[in-house]
Amino acid sequence: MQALKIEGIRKTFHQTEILKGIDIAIEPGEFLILVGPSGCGKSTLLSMIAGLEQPSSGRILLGERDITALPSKDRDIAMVFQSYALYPNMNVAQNIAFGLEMRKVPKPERAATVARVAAMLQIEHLLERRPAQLSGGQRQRVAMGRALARAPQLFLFDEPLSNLDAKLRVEMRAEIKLLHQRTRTTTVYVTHDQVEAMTLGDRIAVMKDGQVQQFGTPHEIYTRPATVFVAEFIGSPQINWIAAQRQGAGLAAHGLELGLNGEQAAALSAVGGECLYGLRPEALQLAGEGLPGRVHMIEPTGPETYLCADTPVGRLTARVPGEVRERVGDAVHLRWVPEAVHLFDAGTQRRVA
Amino acid sequence: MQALKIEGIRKTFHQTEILKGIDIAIEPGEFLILVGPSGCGKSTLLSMIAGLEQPSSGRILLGERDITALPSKDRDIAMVFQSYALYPNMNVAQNIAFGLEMRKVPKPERAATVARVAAMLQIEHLLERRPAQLSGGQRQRVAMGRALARAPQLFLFDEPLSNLDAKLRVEMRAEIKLLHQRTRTTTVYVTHDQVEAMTLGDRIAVMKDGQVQQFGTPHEIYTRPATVFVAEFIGSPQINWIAAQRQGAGLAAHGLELGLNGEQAAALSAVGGECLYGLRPEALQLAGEGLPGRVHMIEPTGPETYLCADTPVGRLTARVPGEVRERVGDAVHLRWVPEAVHLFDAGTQRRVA
Amino acid sequence: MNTPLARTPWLPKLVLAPSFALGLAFIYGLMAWNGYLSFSASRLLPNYEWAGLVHYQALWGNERWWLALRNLAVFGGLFIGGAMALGLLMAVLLDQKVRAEGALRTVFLYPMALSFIVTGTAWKWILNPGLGLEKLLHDWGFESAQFSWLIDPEMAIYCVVIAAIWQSSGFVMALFLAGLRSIDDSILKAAQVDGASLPRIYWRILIPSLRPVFFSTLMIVAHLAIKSFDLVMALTSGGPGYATDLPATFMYTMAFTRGQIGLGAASATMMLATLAAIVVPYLYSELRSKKA
Amino acid sequence: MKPHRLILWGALLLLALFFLLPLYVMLATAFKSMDEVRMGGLLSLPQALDFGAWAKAWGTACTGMQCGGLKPYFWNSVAMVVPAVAISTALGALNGYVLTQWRFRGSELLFALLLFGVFMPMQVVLLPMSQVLGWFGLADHLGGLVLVHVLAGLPSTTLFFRNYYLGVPGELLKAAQLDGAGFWTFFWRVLLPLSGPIVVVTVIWQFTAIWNDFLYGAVFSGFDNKPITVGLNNLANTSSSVKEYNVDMAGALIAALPTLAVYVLAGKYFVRGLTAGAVKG
Amino acid sequence: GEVEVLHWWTAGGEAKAAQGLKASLQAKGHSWKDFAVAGGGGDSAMTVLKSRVVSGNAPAAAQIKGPSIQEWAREGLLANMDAVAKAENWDGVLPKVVSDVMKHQGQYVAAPVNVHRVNWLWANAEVLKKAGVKPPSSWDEFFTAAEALKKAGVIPLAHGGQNWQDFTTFESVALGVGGADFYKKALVQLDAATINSATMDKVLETFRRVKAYTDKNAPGRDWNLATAMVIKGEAGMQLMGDWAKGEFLAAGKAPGKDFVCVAAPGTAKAFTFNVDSFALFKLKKADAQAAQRDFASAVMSPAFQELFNLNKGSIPVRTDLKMDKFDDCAKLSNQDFLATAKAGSLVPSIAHGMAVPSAAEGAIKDVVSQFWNNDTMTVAQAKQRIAAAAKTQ
Ligand SMILES: Nc1ncnc2c1ncn2[C@@H]1O[C@H](COP(=O)(O)OP(=O)(O)OP(=O)(O)O)[C@@H](O)[C@H]1O
Ligand SMILES: Nc1ncnc2c1ncn2[C@@H]1O[C@H](COP(=O)(O)OP(=O)(O)OP(=O)(O)O)[C@@H](O)[C@H]1O
Ligand SMILES: [Mg+2]
Ligand SMILES: [Mg+2]
Repeated sequence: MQALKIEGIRKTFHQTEILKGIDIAIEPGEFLILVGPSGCGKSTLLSMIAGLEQPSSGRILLGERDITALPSKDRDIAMVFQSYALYPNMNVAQNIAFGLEMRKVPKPERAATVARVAAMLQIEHLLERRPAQLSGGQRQRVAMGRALARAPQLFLFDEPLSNLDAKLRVEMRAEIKLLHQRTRTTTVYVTHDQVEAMTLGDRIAVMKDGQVQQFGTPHEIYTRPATVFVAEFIGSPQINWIAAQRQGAGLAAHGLELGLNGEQAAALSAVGGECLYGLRPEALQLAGEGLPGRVHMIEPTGPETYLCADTPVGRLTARVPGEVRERVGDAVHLRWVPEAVHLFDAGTQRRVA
Repeated sequence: MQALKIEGIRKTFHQTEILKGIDIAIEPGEFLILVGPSGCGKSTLLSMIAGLEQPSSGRILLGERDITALPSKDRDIAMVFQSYALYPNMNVAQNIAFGLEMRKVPKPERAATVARVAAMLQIEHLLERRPAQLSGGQRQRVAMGRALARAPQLFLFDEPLSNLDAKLRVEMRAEIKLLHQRTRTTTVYVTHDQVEAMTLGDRIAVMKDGQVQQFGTPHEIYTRPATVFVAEFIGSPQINWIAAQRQGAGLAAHGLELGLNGEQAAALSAVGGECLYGLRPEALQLAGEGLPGRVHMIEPTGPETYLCADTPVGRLTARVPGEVRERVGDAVHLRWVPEAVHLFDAGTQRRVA
Repeated sequence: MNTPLARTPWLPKLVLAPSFALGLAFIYGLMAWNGYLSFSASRLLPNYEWAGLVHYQALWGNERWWLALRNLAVFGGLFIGGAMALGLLMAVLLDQKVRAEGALRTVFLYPMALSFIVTGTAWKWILNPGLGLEKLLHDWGFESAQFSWLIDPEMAIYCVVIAAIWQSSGFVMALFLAGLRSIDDSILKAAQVDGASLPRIYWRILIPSLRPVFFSTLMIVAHLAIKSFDLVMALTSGGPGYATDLPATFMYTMAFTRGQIGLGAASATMMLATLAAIVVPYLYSELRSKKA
Repeated sequence: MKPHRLILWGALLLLALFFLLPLYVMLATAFKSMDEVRMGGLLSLPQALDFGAWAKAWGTACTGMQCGGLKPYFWNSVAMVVPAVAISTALGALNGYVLTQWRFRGSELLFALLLFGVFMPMQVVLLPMSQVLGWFGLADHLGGLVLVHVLAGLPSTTLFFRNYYLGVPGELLKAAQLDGAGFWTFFWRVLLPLSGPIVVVTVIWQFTAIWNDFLYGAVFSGFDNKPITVGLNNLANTSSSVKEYNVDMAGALIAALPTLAVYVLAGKYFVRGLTAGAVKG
Repeated sequence: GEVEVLHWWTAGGEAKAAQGLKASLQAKGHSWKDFAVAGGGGDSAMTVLKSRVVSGNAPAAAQIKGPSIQEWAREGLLANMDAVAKAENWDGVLPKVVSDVMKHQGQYVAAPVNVHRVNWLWANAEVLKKAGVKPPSSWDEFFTAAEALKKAGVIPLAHGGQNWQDFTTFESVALGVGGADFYKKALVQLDAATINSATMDKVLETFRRVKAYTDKNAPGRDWNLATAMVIKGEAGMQLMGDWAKGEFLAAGKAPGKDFVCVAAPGTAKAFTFNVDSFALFKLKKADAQAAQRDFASAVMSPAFQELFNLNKGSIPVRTDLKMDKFDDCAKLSNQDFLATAKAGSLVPSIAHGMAVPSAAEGAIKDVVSQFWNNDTMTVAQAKQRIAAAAKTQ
């Protein structure tokens, strides 16, 4: 049985098709992450699950029930809105308790829940304030609190941590993870942050222009991106691309042969035209020999350093731990193992191996 | 000669002291980063440099000139506002060109500049749109464009990349860096993002509650944080703390002796009470022996994995490259070298060694 | 507060100066002038001879003045309450995505466009039992129907209230509708997800969120109530008898029809003083909260 | 249709009826002949559309010793209302600009003082204002009347613009200053182009207030610039001879046409303008 | 020169009548500036006049009547017209009661235009015939007739419940019940003893009885709508000034045949007058002063008096004019005017501001209206309050 099943959902706003047939199904207790560039339809999809927009076609099932046409107040769903959507006329405590009140939870129980949630989100001292008196990060935590106060069948989070500073974000992420591990409530979570996506999700759906590009576990998404877009979208600094041509049984770029393993070489035969040879920055190592290059830019970030080098096959960025001795202008050599290579058909943009 | 010198700046809003005496001086062409938690006064300080707010006391010098009382339109400063502050009635091209027009730059030259800046920021296709028709990230780029169109004596950036998605953020960061390397315009830049702070800045000022906690190069800030606050604020995941007591010439926590090098041991003598023994996650390695622990949580982020283990001295997070074989509940050993340790006086919160 | 530096710090003040100087002179100069007249011996025409408190004494003992004040309380209360309630109701109804919203909005709003010189007669006819509604009901066979407030000294003031509400509630509707529309859509969605039904969403969330709009509207409606003059003149001329006299009509009648400018000025001063007592604290709190 | 939609529509239509009734009475009467008015019921439909009353009210009815109908008054009103609305709106915009973007010590107090002025009953003003206008030689002069309307409208226009400009982020002025714009440049190039909605609201408000005003119009206008309300009053308010209700009503509707047109045509922008922040307060 | 004239003659007939005046002045080379403000029986015009005077911009002539002329003159604002008056022998052609009103300290400061008789009773001839009654000539007869009309199913007395209409009825009752002397003492001289006399009780009681024969929808009704009720036969009679005649004529009714005009019950030997007049303001410019004098003389000229009053329904104020062109009602009116002027029963109408200073007049009207509208007020209370109101300064 699936906890949430989205079947062929389409949505058209004023003649523009925003969602072009979305199919996603997750198991009870799973944590689904939606990622994708701004405007790809993530919030729209969440709205439809919550019953705030009607799909133009398609069905949504929650457990066994078809909820496509059910009014949102009868779906047992809690949601954190991207724009917070706090009730401006209520203070923080009332905001958090409102959903419980609507569901006729008795007063003492409501108070206890508010206290628990506030402690978890570190907003106990703000309970009496109105939303207008809060900073952006504080508002976002209240919006979270409003959802977390309930014990719904499904949680929907729309970028719930985007306005917090790094330190707080890490703490909140851990809280969400713990909460999910404890309650095992099925969750759909939208984020821009790769670390959130990778660390929180059981499954990730990468969306682009109203379509799901890839749907899989974080590990699959990172290690076997299905399309050029997914490979580029996940990973920072971005994956390096080398435009490569077939040369005999292998591949070459600017006359240099590019290493492949057996599986990759075998898969190559199916490709007609050019290939994209992708190397994640962490796959590149500085070495005594290998692809020669000249350091173009060095960016130390503290725990690691991004090193950008001009090579015969183009500019490549490497991500190396700690600090580096090299200086801008120095000659370096880059090395990688064929297993770390992501190979794509430049025509179809799909993964070859 | 200093390019920008801030001397004893204080600012009081309605009886609350927001800035409590800031002293910063940077050389011509330097890139200064301001970081600090939300509400610590970063934007207020920028406003004062720009002449948009009057300091309650103190002086600001730009080159040789005392500009404390100079109206902002005579200061030759360009600024990117945290809230964008785009002119809603003008389209993107007009927004970018407005500052040039005010300075009586001839029309063809303005058009050329707009084209150049738009290309750099990837917003050529948006030039005819009004701000209201742009997404958050696009607006932020226009705000950047407005500053970059000019060639001022000083650039001020207030979190200019915060609303971009990861991919775009990396690209923009590189553009800013290249621009700065080319023009060498003195710049003050506020950010929440550690990678930005570390990669862009020549110097970083870490602020807290209206005071500068530490002012130094990124390398100094990261490797020799002056206070507990700085050590915690920079670095993600956050630094691990072990509360330690003096034991003989060394330190111990929960009866376990903690390793120190000679310098640290020597410095210890100055400390009266407890110490905080700080270990950054990347300083911890999984090893066959060392501090024993049990895996509590594993967070793979793709290029690396955060491993959280319960040990006799508390819960410690390690940052290890690639993926790990260990599973939650497994026994592990953690090892580190004393050189990687940051030692703080728990009483004064200041660095010991 | 926002105090940017300017090369010409005097320029903003200079720009403000002429209209404020004129405006304040106009308002307070004339108030002072009026205050002085209330202590003078003015009768048919202004006369600057000092007469002390006689006009206030006369006012104090004038039954018609007390009736006018009582009427203002009744009229003001009902009119302000009624216009706000009806305006809010219409705004909520129109907010339900009705198809003909534009047309209905215009229908509700148009009375604001008409002066009472124009509509007074129509209302007089409609409310007159022998001509208007009552007659219509009789003609339709409801012989026992009675609607004769206009001619009943006890009830005539309520007719004034009805006409006043008719005139102003459309404007109130526009203000509230605008307020409702400017509330972030996602708040409504959040409430739906929280399980609230539509009436509850309005009652618990949307209407309470209109607080600032309530204040602006109150300000506008209150000043309409206090200045209501055309309305009474056109509808009842203060009658039957002087049953529907309001302070504004009282003042006008005394000062201009009866040649008792001093008494009229005294009534105006009393009115302004009462108003100041109500409005000044409100303005104070309003403007203070803006700063924060 | 679902039952609650039915209730909704029922309520809306009832309300619409209540609001339209006086207009119906006026229209029906204006299209009747005088005989029909005398004999027929007030609420009955006219038997035939009789435009006679309209023609008379516009062109030939006597309003004093001239019997030229309302036509000349109509144009007098136009000549008065245009400058009065323009000036009071412009001043309101400037005041609102300074009061929100260039606050100085005491500016809030000044504003509160001015705001109290909206409560001043207009009757109080008549005599002193006449005297003042007399001193300046503006009595019974179009300029004097315009001045009075501008002064009387100043508190409300300032209030409208101030509340609207409160919603303009302060950073905008800062950004413009950094870009090198001064006091006037910011107003012309940035603020004014943003003010469309509030200008609509203010203009409508002022236009109806000034167009419909009778008292000031009667007292401060001169021989050849009396506004239409005075003409209408002379037409409709004679108490000592035969009344022609159909002409009165037609005249009333003619007098109301411009304001009605403004509401019908610009009503949409009115609510939109209010939505855009005029009432956020 | 130019004459600016402030008036409230805005209705068709009046305006046409006044055109003659304008033409005759233009013939003398003057220009006419028309300042008309209608409404409230001249209230609005008075407001405008005050403002104009305060602004130092008084018109040459303004329609002011009754004691108000004295009030304005006392402010020293009116011009002396004795030169014209002497030359044209105004004293000779005007009844003294009228000319006294036009004078301040023995000098003419205003010129009268016309005389309205206020104490008229209008009746629908056919309705009376059906009910089998004659137009009443006393209040007793009135009540008998009213009773008969009531039985016949018509409203006996058409009334408009407005302040001044209430008072029109009241003064007709007072004149009819108390007689001219009582009227003058109580309501013109405001003599406290007379106000408190038993006659006043009778007047008030009668007044209250009259109300019983009006319909309950009267409050707020304009007088002409009341007249229309008589015309349509919904009501039998109306107490109203002679301007009501215009309504009958406009509806195509013939005097004497379709409707009758008689003096209000018991007042055949008396005449409450309402004289319209122009007060003449002091002017600075000599040519304007000349024009003003020509204006005054034109107002009093026989030609204008005749033309104007034919149109207006009133009668000329001059006693030396032929009445050939006038209708029967007007002839009767003129006859009574001349007779009562001699007999001393020509009295000013209070309802129309001819008798009492405006402050006291207003206060008394307030009480009378209250008494009319509020049935719980006793006669004694009313009397006492009228006495108090009469003291208003
Ligand atoms: N009510 C609407 N009317 C018209 N277009 C809409 C509406 N709501 C959303 N859209 C459009 O649909 C597209 C998807 O919007 P959506 O909010 O789902 O994006 P998103 O993926 O959540 O983006 P972000 O990451 O910026 O939040 C956008 O291009 C947006 O402009
Ligand atoms: N105009 C003002 N009036 C009163 N307090 C203000 C004003 N502007 C800023 N503050 C206060 O000053 C403090 C510093 O604000 P500032 O905007 O400089 O913070 P910041 O460091 O830029 O924070 P963030 O990272 O959230 O942008 C905050 O506590 C803020 O509430
Ligand atoms: Mg979204
Ligand atoms: Mg800031």
